[in-house]
Amino acid sequence: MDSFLMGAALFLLVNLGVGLTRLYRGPEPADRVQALLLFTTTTVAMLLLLAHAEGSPALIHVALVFVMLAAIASIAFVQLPHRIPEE
Amino acid sequence: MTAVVPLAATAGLLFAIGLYGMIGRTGLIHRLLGANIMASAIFLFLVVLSTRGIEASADPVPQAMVLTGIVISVCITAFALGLIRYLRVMTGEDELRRSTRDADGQSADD
Amino acid sequence: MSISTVLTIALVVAGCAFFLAGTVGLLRFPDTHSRLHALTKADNLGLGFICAGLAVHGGSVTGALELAFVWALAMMAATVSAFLIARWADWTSDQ
Amino acid sequence: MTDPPPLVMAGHTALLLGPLICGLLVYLLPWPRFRDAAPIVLSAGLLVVLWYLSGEMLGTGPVTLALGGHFAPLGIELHVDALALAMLWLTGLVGLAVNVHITASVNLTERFGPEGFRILWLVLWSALNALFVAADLFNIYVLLELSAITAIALVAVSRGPEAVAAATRYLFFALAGSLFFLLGVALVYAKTGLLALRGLESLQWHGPASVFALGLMTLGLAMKAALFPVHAWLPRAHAIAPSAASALLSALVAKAGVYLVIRLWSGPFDGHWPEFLGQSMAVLGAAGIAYGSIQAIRQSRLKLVIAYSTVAQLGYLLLVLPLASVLAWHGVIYHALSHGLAKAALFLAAGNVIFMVGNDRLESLSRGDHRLAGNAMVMALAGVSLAGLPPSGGFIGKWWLINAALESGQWWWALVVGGGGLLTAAYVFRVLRYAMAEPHPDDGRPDLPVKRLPRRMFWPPMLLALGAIALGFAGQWLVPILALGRPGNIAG
Amino acid sequence: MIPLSPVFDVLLGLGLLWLAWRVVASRGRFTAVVLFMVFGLVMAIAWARLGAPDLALAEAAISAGITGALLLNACKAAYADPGHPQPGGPATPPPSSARRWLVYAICGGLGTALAATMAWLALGRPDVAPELRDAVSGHAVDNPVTVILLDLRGYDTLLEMAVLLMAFLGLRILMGHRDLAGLHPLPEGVPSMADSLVAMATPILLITALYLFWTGTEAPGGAFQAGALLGALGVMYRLTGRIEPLDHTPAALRLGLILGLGVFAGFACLSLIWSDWPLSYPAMATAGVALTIELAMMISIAVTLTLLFSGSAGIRLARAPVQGP
Repeated sequence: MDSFLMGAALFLLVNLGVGLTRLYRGPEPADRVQALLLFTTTTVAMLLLLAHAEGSPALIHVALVFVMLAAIASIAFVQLPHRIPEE
Repeated sequence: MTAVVPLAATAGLLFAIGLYGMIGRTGLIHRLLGANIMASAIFLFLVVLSTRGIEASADPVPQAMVLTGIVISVCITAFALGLIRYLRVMTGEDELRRSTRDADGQSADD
Repeated sequence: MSISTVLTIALVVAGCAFFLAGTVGLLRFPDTHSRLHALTKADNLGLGFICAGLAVHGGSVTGALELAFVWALAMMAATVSAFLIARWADWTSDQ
Repeated sequence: MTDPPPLVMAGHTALLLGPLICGLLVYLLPWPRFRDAAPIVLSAGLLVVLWYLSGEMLGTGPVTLALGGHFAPLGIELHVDALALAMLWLTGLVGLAVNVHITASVNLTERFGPEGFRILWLVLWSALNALFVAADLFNIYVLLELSAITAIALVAVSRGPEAVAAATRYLFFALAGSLFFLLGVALVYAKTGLLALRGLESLQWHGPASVFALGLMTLGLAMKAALFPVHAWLPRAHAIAPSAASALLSALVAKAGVYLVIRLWSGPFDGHWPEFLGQSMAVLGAAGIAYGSIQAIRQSRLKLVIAYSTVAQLGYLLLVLPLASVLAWHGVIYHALSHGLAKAALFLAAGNVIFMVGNDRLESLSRGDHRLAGNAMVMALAGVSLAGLPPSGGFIGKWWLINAALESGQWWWALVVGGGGLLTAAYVFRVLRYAMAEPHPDDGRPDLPVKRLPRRMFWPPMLLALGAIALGFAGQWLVPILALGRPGNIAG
Repeated sequence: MIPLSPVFDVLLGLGLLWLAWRVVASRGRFTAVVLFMVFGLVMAIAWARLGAPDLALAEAAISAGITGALLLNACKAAYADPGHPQPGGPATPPPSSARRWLVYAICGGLGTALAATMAWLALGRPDVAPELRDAVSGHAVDNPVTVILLDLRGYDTLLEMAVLLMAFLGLRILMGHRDLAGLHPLPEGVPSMADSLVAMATPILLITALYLFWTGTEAPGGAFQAGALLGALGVMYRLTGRIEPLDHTPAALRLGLILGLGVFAGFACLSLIWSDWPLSYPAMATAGVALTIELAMMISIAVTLTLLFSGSAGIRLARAPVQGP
């Protein structure tokens, strides 16, 4: 069972890696931040899986902290000016 | 634990990548991010050192060192971002000039 | 193989499938808005299924509550974030 | 291990935490009078404490202390020997002078300047005291970061884009330096599982890993200390900082980096490095002496001359690595002490020039105004010690270094010391020539009135310069103290 | 069948390397910052894999809550601040190709050497000293990391609190530059939705922080994680305009800023009364004293991080939260 959960976490990691190309390619800043949000959720899911696979309940708190602070990135992001010169 | 060798090697390469960001780029934000990556690389190595297999408990000293290091690096980052921002407002530049002329400013006790 | 194991596997696999769908959407959809659409639904459903699967796996009520809490918070954060980003992106495309 | 008497422990606690707590009080209670008086009272008290501790150490020899009662490998140890004691004295003396000087010199119209300056400096003082007695690698890393961030903030007390640019440049060097140092520490920990210097000294772990770690740590410390190839930040930062801060940075902060290099090379890493590495470190030091001195001769502003002089003078300290004899050890301690006093005096005097004349261009020194004369005297006295002319502390230090070089048959280092002295004399006398020159009769500049110098700004550098000279007479008397706790590779 | 965890670790390492490379090589500032935030996420997974939940917690709170917001704010400042260009020619010319190759050579050589050395050293890492194991396991505080931070290496922690305070005072010195008064990042038009999210998140964050603080003595967590989480709450408040910047530091804030350092330093001096050494805990009340120090540190960390983000001399609660469109 643990190795199944580990496998699921591995799948999510690969998933994240594939998604990174969007983050890198953009083109809009909004796309990059969206990708960041997707990665936050993925990371949370991976942490939950690892918490059960490795029997380390503290990792659930880590996931909780990420979830609670996920909004900070988007709130800070939407305060950027709408024209970002370099992108 | 199996994570030891790949992650230790990763730490070494990460440090070099961060160093590239720090000395190979001119934009100050990029250089600062490079420094942060260098710090993360060292932290990663220290945590790899702290692992001790499944049955034995980890060595707490490197973990405490990393916790201290994380807080210090966030402090330095905040201070550096402040300096970078003031530098930009005052000179309109995001990088340090590589000029060799004498600093012509006045010190504060004039 | 007990029924809870089967259920866990099914739920976690479903969750992973949703994450995969989210990533495919992120990569393949043509513009920012449709990507946003795809994302917020897919990844939060995925997280929900994984939480459910792990709750079954853990088998304790407090553990399940904790997972439900994580999921609920994630939903809230995702809703607000999607709204904010969509509005921001709208502004950009209007200009 | 016998515990030291409680009073010794209390004295060291006062040295480590006294300035810091004083800084916190100043921050909490920012009344101008308290703000001015508290650091002066504190520094006087700490000098008394140092006097007591020196007396005790003469009886007991070097002391090892454990914070929280946890000796290595559990906790953090402190180690106080003659070199550390000399640096503590230097910090105390320069600190007292600076504390008096800033009551008149740091710009009072700034909103946060006077207060912020004091807090930063007091915490920096704590960090320096702790660095000089530190005997734990990770502790040294944290202290390096603390001293760097306060030092950079002190540079940023000056206003204007040049000051912010200098502070930013300093920050990036310091950041890279501390990361390299921390990387070295991590490698040491990976190899030995130890952080305490005492534990490392007694462990046999020679090998490529230890040389690699030593190299990384030395590179990091060199960046902090602005040793020759990685010195680019120092002149600008030290020239633009408020002069009181420049005095601290040049006399103490930069020196702390070299101090740690010597500590590591001669303490826990003694015998790990092949002979040629020691020689090449000294070659870098010699290159620094040549480069710094030549740059100092070429500058047109007083503070830049003094700042480049720091790059040069720090190079001498590295000569102890290849020489490694009792005489060289004493010479290096002596040089560090007298350079610290003289350099602090010079920077404070430069601050006085800026205060009186409004800028620090060398031509401004030749005003022929009697108010500048006293200050020129300070610069002359400090310059004599810096150039190593008898009778001064600088002379004794260089004399011992030359003798040590000749004794060990490495005559080329004697040439370096002598040549460096000549170059130093060249830039010192160049400055003095401006100071002594009659103003050119048809010099078109409108002479602004020279401001009168308050006594609180005149006497601190004067006494520091006199101290640097007086060291020249105290050589024989100080030798028994200098002999306490030499590292293992310095044969007795 | 190949065991899964080595595959996971290798992929994790490759992911970290790729991310780091993209961060330093990306052209745009904003892209680099977002990539760096993802780097923080993946780093937290690495901590989780390496059995360091204390660090994963700290990394989560600091990278998602503080550093990310700080960096995005820096981007904003870079785009928004007009800047007064100085005369004096163009900025740095692009580096020559010789210099570029030199940089590549240095980084490549150092990277290879370090990777080999580190892998070799990590395989042969020494055992934990038995006296350390005894000291940690026999301690009144159960969480080993907390034991190290507060007792065995308490001096480092004290100095780290000083670094925090000095970072703020350094910024404060910069703010003292009169000619630039009023250079604060002001939130503009915060939508009410974000505000209500923050309103809902407040009690949850507070409870989680207090929980982490409380369990810190026996389980992963402690003053740093709790303080960073509260600091992140402060960042949220600042971002949504619930906290306003001030141009001076009120006395209460000053007290909050120095509380952790002051209590720790005061304790170090006081401990000379009951022991020969500074910073040693009284035998009877170790846990209680440790908890008091941690509480003071948590408050200071939270206040300092909020102020560091705010980039202003002081803060106060806004009378009426900003209600945007």
